[in-house]
Amino acid sequence: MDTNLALVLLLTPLLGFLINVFFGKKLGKTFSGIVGTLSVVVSFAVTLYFFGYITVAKQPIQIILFDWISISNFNLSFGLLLDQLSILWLLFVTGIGSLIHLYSISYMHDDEKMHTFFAYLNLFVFFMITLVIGSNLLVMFIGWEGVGLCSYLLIGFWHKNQEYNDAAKKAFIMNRIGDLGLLIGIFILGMLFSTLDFTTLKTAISGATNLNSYWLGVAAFALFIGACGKSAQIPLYTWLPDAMAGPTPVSALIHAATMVTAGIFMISRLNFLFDLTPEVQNIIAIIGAITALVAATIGLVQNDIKKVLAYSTVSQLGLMFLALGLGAYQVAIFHVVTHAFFKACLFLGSGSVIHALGGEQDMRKMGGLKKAMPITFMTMLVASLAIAGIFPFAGFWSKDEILITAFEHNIVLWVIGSVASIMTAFYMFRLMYLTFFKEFRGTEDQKHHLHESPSLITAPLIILAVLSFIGGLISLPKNSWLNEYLAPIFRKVTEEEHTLGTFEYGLMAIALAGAFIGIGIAYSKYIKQNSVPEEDSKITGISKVLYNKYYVDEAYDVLFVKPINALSGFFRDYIETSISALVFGLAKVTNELSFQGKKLHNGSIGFYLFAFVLGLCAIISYLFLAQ
Amino acid sequence: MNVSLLLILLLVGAFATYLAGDKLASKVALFFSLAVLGCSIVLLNHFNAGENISFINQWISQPNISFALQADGLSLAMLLLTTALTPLIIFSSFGNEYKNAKSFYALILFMAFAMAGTFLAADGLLYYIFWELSLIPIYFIALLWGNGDAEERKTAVVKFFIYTLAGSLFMLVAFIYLYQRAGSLLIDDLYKLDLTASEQLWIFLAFFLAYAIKIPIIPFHTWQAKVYQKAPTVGTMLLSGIMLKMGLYSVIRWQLPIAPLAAKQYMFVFIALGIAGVIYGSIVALRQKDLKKLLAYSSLAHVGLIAAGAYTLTLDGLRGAVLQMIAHGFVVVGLFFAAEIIFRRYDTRTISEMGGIRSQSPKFTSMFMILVLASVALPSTFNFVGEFTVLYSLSQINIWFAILGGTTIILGAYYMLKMFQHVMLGETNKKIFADVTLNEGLTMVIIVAVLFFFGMYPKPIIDLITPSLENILTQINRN
Amino acid sequence: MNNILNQIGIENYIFLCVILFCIGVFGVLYRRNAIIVFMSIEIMLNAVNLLFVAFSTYHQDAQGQVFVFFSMAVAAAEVAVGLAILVSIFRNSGTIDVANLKNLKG
Amino acid sequence: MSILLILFCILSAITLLTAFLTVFSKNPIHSAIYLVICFFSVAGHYLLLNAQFLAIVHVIVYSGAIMILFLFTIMLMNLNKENEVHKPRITRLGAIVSFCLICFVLILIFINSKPIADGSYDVTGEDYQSIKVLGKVLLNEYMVPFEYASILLLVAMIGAVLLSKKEKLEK
Repeated sequence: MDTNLALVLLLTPLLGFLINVFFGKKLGKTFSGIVGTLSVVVSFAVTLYFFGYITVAKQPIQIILFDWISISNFNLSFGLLLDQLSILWLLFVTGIGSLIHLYSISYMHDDEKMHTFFAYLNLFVFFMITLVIGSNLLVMFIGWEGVGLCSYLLIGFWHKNQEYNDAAKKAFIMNRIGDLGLLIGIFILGMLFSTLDFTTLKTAISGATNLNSYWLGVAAFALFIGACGKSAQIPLYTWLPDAMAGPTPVSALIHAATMVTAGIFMISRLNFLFDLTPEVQNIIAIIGAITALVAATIGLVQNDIKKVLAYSTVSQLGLMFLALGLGAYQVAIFHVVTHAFFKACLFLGSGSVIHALGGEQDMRKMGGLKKAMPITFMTMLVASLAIAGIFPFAGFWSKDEILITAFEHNIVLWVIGSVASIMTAFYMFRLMYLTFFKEFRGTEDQKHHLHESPSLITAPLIILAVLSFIGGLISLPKNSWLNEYLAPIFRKVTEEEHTLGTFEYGLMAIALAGAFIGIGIAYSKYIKQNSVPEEDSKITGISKVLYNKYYVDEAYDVLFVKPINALSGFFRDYIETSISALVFGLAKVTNELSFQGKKLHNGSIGFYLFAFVLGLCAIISYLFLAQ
Repeated sequence: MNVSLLLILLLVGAFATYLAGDKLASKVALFFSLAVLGCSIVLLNHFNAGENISFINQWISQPNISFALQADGLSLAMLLLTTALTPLIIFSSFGNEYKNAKSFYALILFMAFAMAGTFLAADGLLYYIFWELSLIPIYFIALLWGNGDAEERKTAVVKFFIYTLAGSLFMLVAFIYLYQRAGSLLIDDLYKLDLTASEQLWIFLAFFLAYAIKIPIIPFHTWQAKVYQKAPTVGTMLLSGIMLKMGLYSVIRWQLPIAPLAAKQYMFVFIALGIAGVIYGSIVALRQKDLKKLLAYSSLAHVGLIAAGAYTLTLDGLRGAVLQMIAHGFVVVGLFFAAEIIFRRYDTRTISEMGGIRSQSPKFTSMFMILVLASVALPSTFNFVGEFTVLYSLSQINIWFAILGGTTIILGAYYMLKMFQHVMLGETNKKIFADVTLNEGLTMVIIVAVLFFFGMYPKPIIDLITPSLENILTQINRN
Repeated sequence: MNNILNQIGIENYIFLCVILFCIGVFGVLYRRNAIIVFMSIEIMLNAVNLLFVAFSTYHQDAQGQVFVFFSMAVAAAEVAVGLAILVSIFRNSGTIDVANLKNLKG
Repeated sequence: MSILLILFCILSAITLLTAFLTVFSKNPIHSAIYLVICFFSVAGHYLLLNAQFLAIVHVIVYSGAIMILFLFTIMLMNLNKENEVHKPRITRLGAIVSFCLICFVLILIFINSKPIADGSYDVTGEDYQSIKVLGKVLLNEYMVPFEYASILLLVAMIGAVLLSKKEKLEK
C-alpha cells in the first residue's frame, strides 16, 4: 500500500509529463494545463496522506524498488525514503508546485507551446520528488541532475532567443560544476563507508569510532560545493539571476521555492556528516554570510523586477547556509519554508505585474499600479513585509532565529546577517514603491491595458500571501512544532536557544528596528524625494559596480570561459595540427628516405659494383676479421 | 549450437547481399543482420542456461594455431553490441541512396563479421586476423562512399589505414614473441605464461600502440576526426560505435591479463593518458565548426575515460568501462545519425549553417536532446551508469583522477550544449526541415529506449559481464 | 712423389690469385667498355680457378679440379649468353658503354 | 731458389702484367690479345701444378673458344677504335679504392688466418689428377652436376642464338 502510494506520488508527475509530451498538442491548451496541474495535485494529496501518517507513526518509510548499479564494495538500489524531512520538503514542493501550475494555466495561456511548458514543469516536479525521496545519494543525484535539466529546459523555454539559451546553458554548466563536487563527495563517502544509503550511512557515521576526519572533511566540502552550485552560493551563484530569462512561474517554482533549496536539503539530509566536520561548517557559514551580503548589495540597485527578486533569493539562500553552517538545521529549514511562501508569492506577483504590462520588467517603467492591481499589490505587500522581517509575518520568525543563532556563535556573522536584512528591507520596499506607488511611468498604450489579473492568477497569490502571513506559526520560539517534528532527523540540540530572555527580545527588537530603517530609507528616497533610478548610462560610482554585479560575470568570462575557448582554439589550430604534422612528418621522413634511397639506384652498373665490393669487403671482414 | 554459427551467418549474409543486387541489397542485409541479432540472443539464452557455446578446433598444427571462438560474458556483451548496432546502422541508412549498394551493404556485413570475430577469438593469430580484417571493409566504405573532396578523403582514409595497420604490426610482433614463449597462442596458455617484468613491459607497449591508435588515446588520435568527417555516416557509426570498442575490449581481454605487471607498474601513466584525452578531447571539441568533427572529439573524450577506467585494474573500472563502451556505442551512433538526419535536409555539416531546427521539428529536437543528455551522462541514462562506475574506480585509485576525469561532466555539458544551442535552437531556420521520417524516428526511438532502459535497469548487463571480468581480474592479480 | 708446392708454396698462389682477382675487380669498375668489363670478369674467374687447382694439389684431391671444369662450363655459357646480350644491346642502342646503360635507374 | 719457383715467378709476372694490360689498353683488340696471353700463362700455371688435362681444356675453352668469341664480337661491333671516353675521376678513384681495399682485405685475411703451410705438404702418393681419375670422379660423384652443365651449355647456346638473332618485327 505504502509502496504503491509512494509510486503514485512519484510517477503521477511523470505521467503528466508523458501525456503532455505525446498528446499535449491534441489536448489543447487548457486541458494540457489541467492535466499538468492535476498530476501535481495528486502528488500533493498523497503527500498529505504521508504527512498524516508520519506525524502519527513517526516511523520513516523505506521502499526498495529494484537493484540499480553494482559497485564492487556495495550495491546501489533504487529506493525511496519517506521520513519527516523528505515529507516536509514534499509538502511545499508539491503544494507550492500545485499553486504555480494553477497560476501557469492562466499565465502561459497565450504561449503556443503551453503543453511543452507543462510537460517540463511536470518533469521538474518528478525530478524534485525523486531528489527529495531518494533513499540514497545516487537516487538523489538523479533528481539533482534532473532538476538541473528541467531548469535548463525552462530557462531556455523561449528558445528562439539565443541570450536565453545562453542563460540556460550557463545555469546547467554552473550546476554541473557543483554536481562534480557532489559526485566526488559521493565517491569518498562510498569509499569510506561502502554505502550511499542515507540510513545506513547515518548509522555507519554515528557508530564509527575512528573516523578519518581528513577524508570526511574533504567529502563534506565536496558535497558543499555541490550544494553551492544548486543553491547559488558564492562562487557559483551567477547563474541564478540569469535564470530569470525563463517564464516567471518557473522563476517562482524552480529558482525561488524548490530547486535552489536542494542544497539545503542535501546538507540537512547529511547533517550527521556535517556535524562531524566543524571546519567545513565554518566555511559554509562564512560563505553563506558573504553570499547574503554580496547578493543583497547587488539587489539594492537592480532595476529589473525579477533580478531584484533573484538577488534577494540568493541573499536569503545565503542566510539559510549561514544557519546550516552554524548547525541550526531546523532554523535553516524553517527559513526555507517561509521563504518558499513569500518568495513564490513575490515572484508570482511580479509575474502578474509583468503580465499586466505586456512583458515589461523594468521597474523604471512601472509605478502607480496600486489602484489598477489591488490584489496583486496587497499580496505582494504581505510577502514583502514577510521578507523584510516585520512582526508578525512569517519571515520575521525565521530570519530572527537565524540571526539569534548567528549572534550566539559569532557576532561578526550576526552583523553581516543583520546588514543583509536591512538591505533586504530596503530593496524590497524600493521594489514595492517603484512598482505600485506614484504615477505610472510606462507608455500610454500600456496604461490603457492595465488590469487586475484573472482569478486563476490571483488565487494562488492570495493563498501564498496568507501562508506568508501565518507561516511563522510552525516554529514559534516558545513552542516550535517544526523542531519537534524534525527531531528524529537531527542530532539532539542541546543549546539553550528556546529560552526567551530579554536578550533574545533585544535582538528581535534590533532586527525589527533594522527592517524599519530599511523601509524608512526606501520610503524617504522613493516616496518623499520621488526619485526614480537613473538610466543605465548615467549610473556611476559604487552603484555602477553594484549595478553590474561587481563585474563577476565579466571576471568569470575573462578567467574561465575565454581561456578555455582560447585554449580550445589553440588546441584545434596548433596542437592538433602539430600532432597531425608529427604523424605526417613520420610518413614524410619515410618518403624522403625512400626518395633519397632511390637516388642510390642510379642505374650505373659501376656504382652498383662499387657498392657490391664494399659490401663484400664488409661481410668478409666481419666473418673473418671480427673474431 | 555455438558462436561460430553467428560468424557463418554474417559471412553468408555478406555474400547473399552482394548477390542480391543493388535494389534488394539493403533489405537482405537488414534481414541477415536481424537474423544474427536473433541468433545472438538465442545464444545468450543458451549461455545463461549454462551451456557451453564456445567453439575450439585445431586449425594449423605447425605452428600451433587453433580456430578458437570463446564466448564468455564479456565477449557476449560486446557481440550483442555489434549485432544490435549492425541492423540499426543498416536500417538508419535506408534514407540514403548509395551507388553500388550491393557492395556497400555486403561490406557492412563483412565488417560486422570481422568485428564479431575479434570479440570472440580466443587464439592470438585468429584474433589478429579478424582484427586486421575489420580494417579492410571500413577502408573501402570510407574511401568509396565517403563525402567531401575525394583527394582529401583519400589522404585521411589512407592515413587511418596505414596508421592503424602500423600499430597492429607491433601487436603481431608481440604475438610472435608470445608464441615463442608459450608454444601456442590460445588465450588461456598466454595467461599462464610467466613473463619477466621487462618482457611484460615490451609486450604491454606493443599492444598499447595497437590499441592506443585504434581506441584512440591521445596523442595517437589524429586520424580520427578527419576520417569521421569524411566517411559516410554509416562508416562513422561502425567506426565509433563498434570498432573503437574493439580496442577497448582488447585492452581488457588481451593486454591487461597478459602483461599485468607492466599494467600495474605503469598504471598511472596510462590512466593519466586516458584522462588527458578526456580533457583534451573536450576542449578541442568546444570550437569545432563541423558537427561530425565535434562528435569525433567528444568520442575521443569518452573513450579516454573508458580507457582510464580499464587501466585502473579494479573490478569497478573494468565493469564501468564495459558498461560505458556499450552505452557510448549506442549514444554515438545516435548522435551521428542525428547529424546525418540534419545533413539529409540541410546538406551541410557546418554548425554555423544550422540553427532554429527546434521550431521546425520538435520531435527530432527532443530525441536529439535526449541523446545529447545521454552523452553528457545525465543520471537515468545508460551512460551515467558507466561513467559513474568508471569515475568511482578512478577515485579509488586517486581522488585527483576522479576530479580531473570528472571535468568531462562540466566540459562535456559545455560543448554538447553549446553545439545543441547552435544546431537546434535560435531563430527558425530559413531552410526547410522536413519532419523525421518513420525509419529515422524508429531508429532514434530504439536507441533512446535502449539508453533509458539500461540506464534504469543495467542489472542484466552487469550480471552478464561481472563473472568474466572477475576472471580476468584474477588473471591480472595472479602473481 | 714430390709435391710441387714444397718448392713454390701455397702462399704465393694465394697472393697471385688475390692480385689477379683484384685486377679483375679493378677492370670491372674502371672501364666503361662492356667487352673489357666482360674480360675482367673472365680474369676474376681465372683467378678463382687457379686457386681451386692450387688447393686441389694442396689437398691431393681431384674435387677441386672437377670444380674447375664446371666453372669453365659455366664461364663458357656465360660468355656465350653475355656476348649475345651485348650484341643485341649494341644493336639497339648503338653503344656498349656501361655508363650509358642506365635503364635500371630507380 | 728452385727452377720451379723461378718458373712460377716468370709465369706470375706474365699473368699479372697481361691481366693489367688487358684492363688498361685502350684498344679492345689489344685487350683481347693480352687476355689470350694471360690465359696461356694461367694454363702454364696449371701445367706447373701438374694438372695437364685441365691446362689443355683451359687453352681450348678460354684461349680458343671464348677469346675467339670475344674477338668476333669486337670486330662485329667494329669496336677496334680507341674511342672510349674516360670515366670521371671519382669513378676511377672508386675503382682504385676498391682494388686496394679488396686486395688489402683478402691478404689481411690470409695473413690473419692460421698458418696453413709450414713448408711441408702432405704427399699421399695417390694419383688424383690423371685423366682417368678425373673422369671417374666426374662421372661418378658429379654425374648429376655434369649433366646439368651440359644442359646449361645447351640452353646457353640456344639463348645466345635467340638473343643475337635480328628481330624481324623491328621493321
